[in-house]
Amino acid sequence: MKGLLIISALGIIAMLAEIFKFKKMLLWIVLIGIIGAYAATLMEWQTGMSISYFKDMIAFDKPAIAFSGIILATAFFWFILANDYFEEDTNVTDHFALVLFAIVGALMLTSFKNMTTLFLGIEIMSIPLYVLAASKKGDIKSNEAGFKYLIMGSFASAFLLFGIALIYGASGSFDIMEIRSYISTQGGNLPLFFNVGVVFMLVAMCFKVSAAPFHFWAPDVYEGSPTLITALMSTIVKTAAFAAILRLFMVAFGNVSVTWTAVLAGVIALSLVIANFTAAVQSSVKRMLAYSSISHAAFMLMVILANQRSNISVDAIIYYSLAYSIGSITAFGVLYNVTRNGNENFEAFNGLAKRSPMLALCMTIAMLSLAGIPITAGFFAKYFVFTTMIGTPYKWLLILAVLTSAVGAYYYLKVVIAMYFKQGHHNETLPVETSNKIVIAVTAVITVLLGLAPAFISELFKF
Amino acid sequence: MLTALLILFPFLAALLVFFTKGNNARNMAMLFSVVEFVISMAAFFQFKNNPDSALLSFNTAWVPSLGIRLSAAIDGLSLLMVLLTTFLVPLIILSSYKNNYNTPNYFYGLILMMQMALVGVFVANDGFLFYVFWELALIPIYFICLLWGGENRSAITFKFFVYTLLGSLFMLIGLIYLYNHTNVEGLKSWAIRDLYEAGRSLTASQQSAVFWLIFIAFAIKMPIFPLHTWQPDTYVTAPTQGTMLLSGIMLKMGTFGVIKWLLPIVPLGLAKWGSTAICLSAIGVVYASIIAIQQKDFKRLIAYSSIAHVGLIAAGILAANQQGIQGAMMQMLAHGVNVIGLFFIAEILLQQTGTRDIPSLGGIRNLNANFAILFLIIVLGSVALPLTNGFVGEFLLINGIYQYNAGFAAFAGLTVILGAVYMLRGYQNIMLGEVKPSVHFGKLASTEKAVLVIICITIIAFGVYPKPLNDIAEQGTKAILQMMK
Amino acid sequence: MIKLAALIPLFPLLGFLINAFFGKKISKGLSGTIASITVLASFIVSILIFMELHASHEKQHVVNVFSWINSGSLQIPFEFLIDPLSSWFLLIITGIGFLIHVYSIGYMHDDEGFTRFFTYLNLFVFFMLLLVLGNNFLITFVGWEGVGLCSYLLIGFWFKNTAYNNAAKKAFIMNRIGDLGFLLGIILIFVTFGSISYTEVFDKAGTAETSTITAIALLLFIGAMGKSAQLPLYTWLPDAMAGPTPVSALIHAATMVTAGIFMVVRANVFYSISDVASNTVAIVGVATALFAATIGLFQNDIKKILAYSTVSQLGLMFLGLGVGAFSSSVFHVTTHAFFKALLFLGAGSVIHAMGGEQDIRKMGGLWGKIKITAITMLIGTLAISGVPGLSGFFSKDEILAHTYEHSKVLWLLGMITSMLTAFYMFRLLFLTFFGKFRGTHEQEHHLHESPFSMTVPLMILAVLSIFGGLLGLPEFWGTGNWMHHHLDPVILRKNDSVLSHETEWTLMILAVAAAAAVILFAWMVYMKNRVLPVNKEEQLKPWQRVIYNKYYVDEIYDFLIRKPLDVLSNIFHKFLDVQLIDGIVNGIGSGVKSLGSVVRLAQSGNIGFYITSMVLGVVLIILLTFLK
Amino acid sequence: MLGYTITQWLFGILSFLAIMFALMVVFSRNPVNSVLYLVLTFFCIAGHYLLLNAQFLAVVHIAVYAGAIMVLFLFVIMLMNLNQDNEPQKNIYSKLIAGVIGGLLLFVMVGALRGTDHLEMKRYGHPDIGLVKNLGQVLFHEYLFPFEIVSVLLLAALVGAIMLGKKELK
Amino acid sequence: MINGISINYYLMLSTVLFIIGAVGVMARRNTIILFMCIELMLNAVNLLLVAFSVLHNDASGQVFVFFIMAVAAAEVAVGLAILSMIYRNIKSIDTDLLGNLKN
Repeated sequence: MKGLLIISALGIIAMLAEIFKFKKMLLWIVLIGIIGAYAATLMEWQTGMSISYFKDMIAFDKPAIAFSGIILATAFFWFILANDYFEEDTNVTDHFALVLFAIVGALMLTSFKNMTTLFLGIEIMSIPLYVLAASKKGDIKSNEAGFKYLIMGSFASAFLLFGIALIYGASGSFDIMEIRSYISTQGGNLPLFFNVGVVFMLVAMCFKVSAAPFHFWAPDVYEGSPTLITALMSTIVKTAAFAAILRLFMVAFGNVSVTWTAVLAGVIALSLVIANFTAAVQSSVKRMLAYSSISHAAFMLMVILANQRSNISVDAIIYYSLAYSIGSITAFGVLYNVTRNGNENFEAFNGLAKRSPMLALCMTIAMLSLAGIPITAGFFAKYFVFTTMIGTPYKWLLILAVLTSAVGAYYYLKVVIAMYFKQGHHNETLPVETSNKIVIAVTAVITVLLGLAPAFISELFKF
Repeated sequence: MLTALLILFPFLAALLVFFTKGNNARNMAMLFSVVEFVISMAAFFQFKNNPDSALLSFNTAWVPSLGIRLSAAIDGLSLLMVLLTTFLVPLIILSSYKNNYNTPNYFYGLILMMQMALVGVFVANDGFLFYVFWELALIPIYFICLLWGGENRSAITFKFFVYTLLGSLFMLIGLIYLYNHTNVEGLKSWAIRDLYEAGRSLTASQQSAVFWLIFIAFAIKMPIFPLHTWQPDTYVTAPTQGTMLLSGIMLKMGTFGVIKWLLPIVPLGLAKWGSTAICLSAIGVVYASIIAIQQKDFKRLIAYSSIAHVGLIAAGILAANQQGIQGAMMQMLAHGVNVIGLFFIAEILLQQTGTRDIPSLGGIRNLNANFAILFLIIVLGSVALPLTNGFVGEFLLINGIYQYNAGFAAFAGLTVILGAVYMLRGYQNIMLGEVKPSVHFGKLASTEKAVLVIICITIIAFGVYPKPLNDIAEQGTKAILQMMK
Repeated sequence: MIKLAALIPLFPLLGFLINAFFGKKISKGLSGTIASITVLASFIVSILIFMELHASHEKQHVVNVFSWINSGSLQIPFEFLIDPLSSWFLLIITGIGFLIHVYSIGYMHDDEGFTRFFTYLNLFVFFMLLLVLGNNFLITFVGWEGVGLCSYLLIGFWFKNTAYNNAAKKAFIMNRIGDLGFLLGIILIFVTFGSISYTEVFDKAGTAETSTITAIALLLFIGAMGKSAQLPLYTWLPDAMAGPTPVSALIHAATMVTAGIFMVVRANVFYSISDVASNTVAIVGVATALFAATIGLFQNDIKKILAYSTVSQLGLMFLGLGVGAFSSSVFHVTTHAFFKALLFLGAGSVIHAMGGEQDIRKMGGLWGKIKITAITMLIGTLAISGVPGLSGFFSKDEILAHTYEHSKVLWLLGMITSMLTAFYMFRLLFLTFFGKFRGTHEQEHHLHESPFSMTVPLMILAVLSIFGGLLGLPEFWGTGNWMHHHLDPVILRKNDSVLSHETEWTLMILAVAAAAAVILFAWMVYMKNRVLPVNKEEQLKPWQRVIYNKYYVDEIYDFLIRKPLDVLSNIFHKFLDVQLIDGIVNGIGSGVKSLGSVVRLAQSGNIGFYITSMVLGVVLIILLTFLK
Repeated sequence: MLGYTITQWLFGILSFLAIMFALMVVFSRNPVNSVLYLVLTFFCIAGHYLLLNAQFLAVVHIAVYAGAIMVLFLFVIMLMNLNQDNEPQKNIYSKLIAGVIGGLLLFVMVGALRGTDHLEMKRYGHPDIGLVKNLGQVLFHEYLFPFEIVSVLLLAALVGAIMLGKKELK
Repeated sequence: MINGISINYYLMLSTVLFIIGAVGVMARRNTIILFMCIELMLNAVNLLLVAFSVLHNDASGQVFVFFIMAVAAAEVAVGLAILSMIYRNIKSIDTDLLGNLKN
């Protein structure tokens, strides 16, 4: 909870930086603030299983703290990457403030206990992102991205709200624990419109994690937004959305899984197919990563589908989020540095191994991780998903996941091939900021370390 | 201890080599691989003295909450495979002495990495660890093929990678399924024994599913008809050292996998589907042999011959009797040595004459008689002439298959004839006859000679006196069969 | 001495190794001498062992060399068996081998591959000795394949000649076809008896079902068909004449090709049990004998004639085996080794004299020029034609007598074969040595007798051809058949003659008369009427042309097997592999891509469309979830 | 009257008007008309709020939506000079599809939401829950955190709108 | 006063309004109208929440409506800011012209 407040305060401090002329120090303040926020969050770990605040509006229980950790860690790396990007830009303070506000929303999504906080969390996270997506003012693509994101996001919010309203209508409460107990007291006699509400919420959440057929915004928005904002969307936003889904569908609606599992299975299958098949024909790396994020979303949704409410599912989704976030930070970090001249196609990566072997190596690690190959974090992430799925009746989904994973390997390797095999137009060394190098290298190392010692993370968040 | 050293040493060596500049990388890699061989010999003698020695195994926790352990041990079967690996890798490195690869540090580093992964696959006693090494072996070879390969390499290695990865993922599913059925005092476990037990507790239909899930991965790796089409292209395109790694050692991952990670797990699945799989293997033997007859590119010819050989090995393994499995083990060793010899010959031909196209070669026997003799010995090993290393395995294999089904044996046994047809045809057209005017062939470099001579000595020595390895293979097979009961 | 049986193959192996590794450093003479001496040493050891065995009561001695292959119940030690059969074959191989080594020193003197030749020859002797010495089927198989390899190497000895190389390859592959049968036979033996050791298997033979025994016997016979050039696997042998002549004499006449006979005799227990198998052997044998003999009538290449004659004689031996006359066949193997080696070496001498010419149409009138060769050749021809008193007469007669006892039809065919044999052999003799010289002046000028190293072996073989018959004088002469007696311990069914002495006498006289008549006829044709073989194929009558072209068997094989295999190979590769299977694999890949290209169209960029799709998704979900 | 209570009449009329105006929002060619129809729709909804005894909400609704948000819309429309009838329209097929899918959605929703008749509002007890006093208590007591955090939301929107709105310095 | 009106009617009314809004978003090209239609959808939800709030005799439903209003205002503010930026760039707010990002 203190973490949430610290981040909110940081956002306001960032706004003030412009006025009080400490822009240069802002990055350091933000980084220290994030560390402080996480330290404050972790302190709450000690005090017990679940701490609720404000009349049960919000609770930092262990999954919440774990997800917050991922979000804050990602944010930490992101700010280092981004500082350089926004440095020339006078808007650095605005950007930082908006991102920090979005993080506040993300943290709320990890810890909400009430539909109100869920809804507000989503909006607090989304609205700054609408702005950020559109933040390249002169670039119509960026404008379009922001616009599409906004319209479709609001549209999805409307569905979310309709769902919430229906659920409220049936249960008479916005509190997820009360909804849970309402479900168990009603047994099998739930009014039909309650179930419709659940499905509407599922649809809205699927939109947020960009699962098919509610994924349409993602590729366009990812492509149009400034690269670093895309990185933000595919890491922090995803993680937060999954934290929310986890809580919503495992805690609140865990007992009506009959209603939503079949739908979810369909959504996953469709996402796997559409995402991987479309990613395979992309010529823009950024767009490819967008589709790949859809496929990863499908993988994480599989854990929800498995719905075992056991630690392994929670573990799995936390680990997956972490692996995916870290891998994405590396990938987007490299992408951002490679595509500074504006070309975001695979050709931009041609000959990168010669121009910057370090970047190429890190990118390779990231790609292998995203493709799920040992000994990277991505492999264990996939492994956990498979493990949770194998006990379910949805074995066909597992086979589909395997088949599409092979397709996934195809497009991730395309990047690797471009870097090592193709001859680039430029041969001079690629200039990369030291700070960026450090972030990219550190995240790549973390990817490998997580792959070598996955126990570390699950031991860390022993549930 | 020794086992851990066998895995760690090439890894550390690879790291060292990565950071070496210039051709020193090659010398260092050579040195390290020889040291690795010495270590494996130590393991060999240790095994001979005391197969249960604590030196030959290690077992520590990795991810305790998931029952994953870093557990590895050398048993008879793995010892043979490890010896094959550690014996071939120095030869493979030595065979590259005439080539000047750019960025040799990466090239040799990757080879050593590959060695690490291969040894890991062979010694792993934990299903998860096995899978990790299995996948890990794919990455160095992918880069070796991609960076130093020939024409059209990106598309071909791509196919290879995706194809094998797909198979592996199915295996992962199968293994996880087994893992899910393990129960060691209420906990799940990845230990191989527990997986065996879990597998055998399944019903016949479940076992069948697991059989296919896991077998597909191995079948692609070997490769078995009709999952083989990645192989000829990849072998032809890969740099020769890569091809040697692929065919000499990596292919054995598949056959090894079937013996250790499939047979004891799903006896009922095997009973139900074994004959189908053997049938495919046997078809592959004849099919690939017939294709090999008309191949123009010598390297492609060997590639197809390799499919034929491995088909026979697979059939023998799936027959699941003493002779079949033991023969497979012996043949795996023999094939490893012979096939890298043949690929090296192809490489020498290409370097000396500028082509591997059989019709445009001819009469090289006139230009270099020693080369002709060495070549011939390797050819004879490959066609499994008695008193060469290929014979022991082939005899036992056909014997094993015969006990399973005489018809399959007679059919697969056609390799005895067809093998002679394509190998002798190739040999004759390349080496014999008058020298073609366009063909030039000089002396062999001393490293080349050394490689070929070592291979030839091995071929004959283990053909005449296979006992040291054969005893281990016999014991290893007995152990596997014991576990299958 | 028997304990030292391993020495016998060891010596030639030693010779092989010395010549292989140091052959280039030592002089030709030394290299040839070493090769010959090693074989001589083996010969001496063989004699000593033979004597010892002959003296001892125990007729089976197993010598263990080392442990070879162990696989569960399958135990295959590297073991030698010394018994009357193997000890006799040892003598033939090392004895004739030695003579041919000596002969080769002269014959190959000017060849650049001199040491290589002796290297191969030593290696051959080594493998041949393994073949006969082995105490289990697999050691025999080792030798069996090994001699096949040496045969391959020696046929293709002059490797620059593509035709020779093809002949070598053909020999190897045809042998391999047989070998597969042999191998499967061995495996069936193991499966049936749990062992492949001779001593154990033959003891247990009675316990197995007859059908199994038949299968084993037939599989083994397939092996024998390949190695001993029987129908339908015989075509390699005439082509094998591409090798240097001593090779033809040693490998393709005296020793290797008789390996099939050896093996059947070794496994006589099976053939005695299975009538089906033994009848098959007899029929294949007689068919081959007759078939090859007819081809021999129209050949003009001196070595080809001898080659077909060899095939024919081998067929005769199998006829003997088929009718149960095992010792008679061994006897014939022995005499055949003598006179056929003699004939080949003589032919070699002729070719040597003619400067490489092999066509008998271009010879003639050599009698005076190369006297020793001519006389020894005459002796050989008389022996093979079954002229009384010479070795061939006795051995052939014994086989025919047993055949008569077995089946009159087979006997008649055998008789015809031997008449044909006599005819073409005398045709060869007359055309080569008598009449006018038909070669070039250069050749005529060059004509000379061969050196001693060549003629001495000829003379020794001539003597053996004359007196070899003493080894197996007919029983009914009351002299006691030594060969029969010697082989008695290794042969299960006793082939005691039940024919009356009168019948035997009649048969013998009939044979003599037939031979005499044929020889006379040949003399009439080629000496008196001076008929010469036509030079052009077109001048032959159609039926003659068919035989002249060897019944087109090679062409038929080409058409039925080789071409289809090549075509099949191309179809498999280009169509099945690349187009179909790989096509499917690649098709999946491009399918993914094209599906991707279709799916990506949904990503139209139009926000209205996106929203519509989302709503459609919701509609479908509700429809499927709640309104089933 | 015809067996219906006055409440029911009011409900019927308001509902009818709301739906009519909503349709007009969608179908008006001129954006200004749409805005005005939307305002009318909001008034109808406010009427419903009154009907439901949510007086405070009704007032706020009018103030916020009709008074603030809709004026904002109008400003923007005027700013961009969009008050014309010749606004480009989607082609007829797109519209048709939209209509059909909308109809389908309606159909399935009606199907899915049926069977709620038993939930009649008979348990209606305190008519004053919609009063400002009551609402304030709930808002500042139970919903304090959301209330506070909405400030972050508004701040973010503010910063965002300003950031986008101000001119690039370069 | 409200007696006699089933919650079902409110449910249906809200649904209809919601769907009209959705159809508007689907069918119109004018961006501003899209925003207005979304507002309409949100209002449908508001109405439903108030109705349920009355049904359950629970004020939290009405409190929720405040939050929705706040969010709607924020969204509109940001949305119109983006719109005006787009207008500055391409002099149009036609959705069909916003199709640069696709496939």
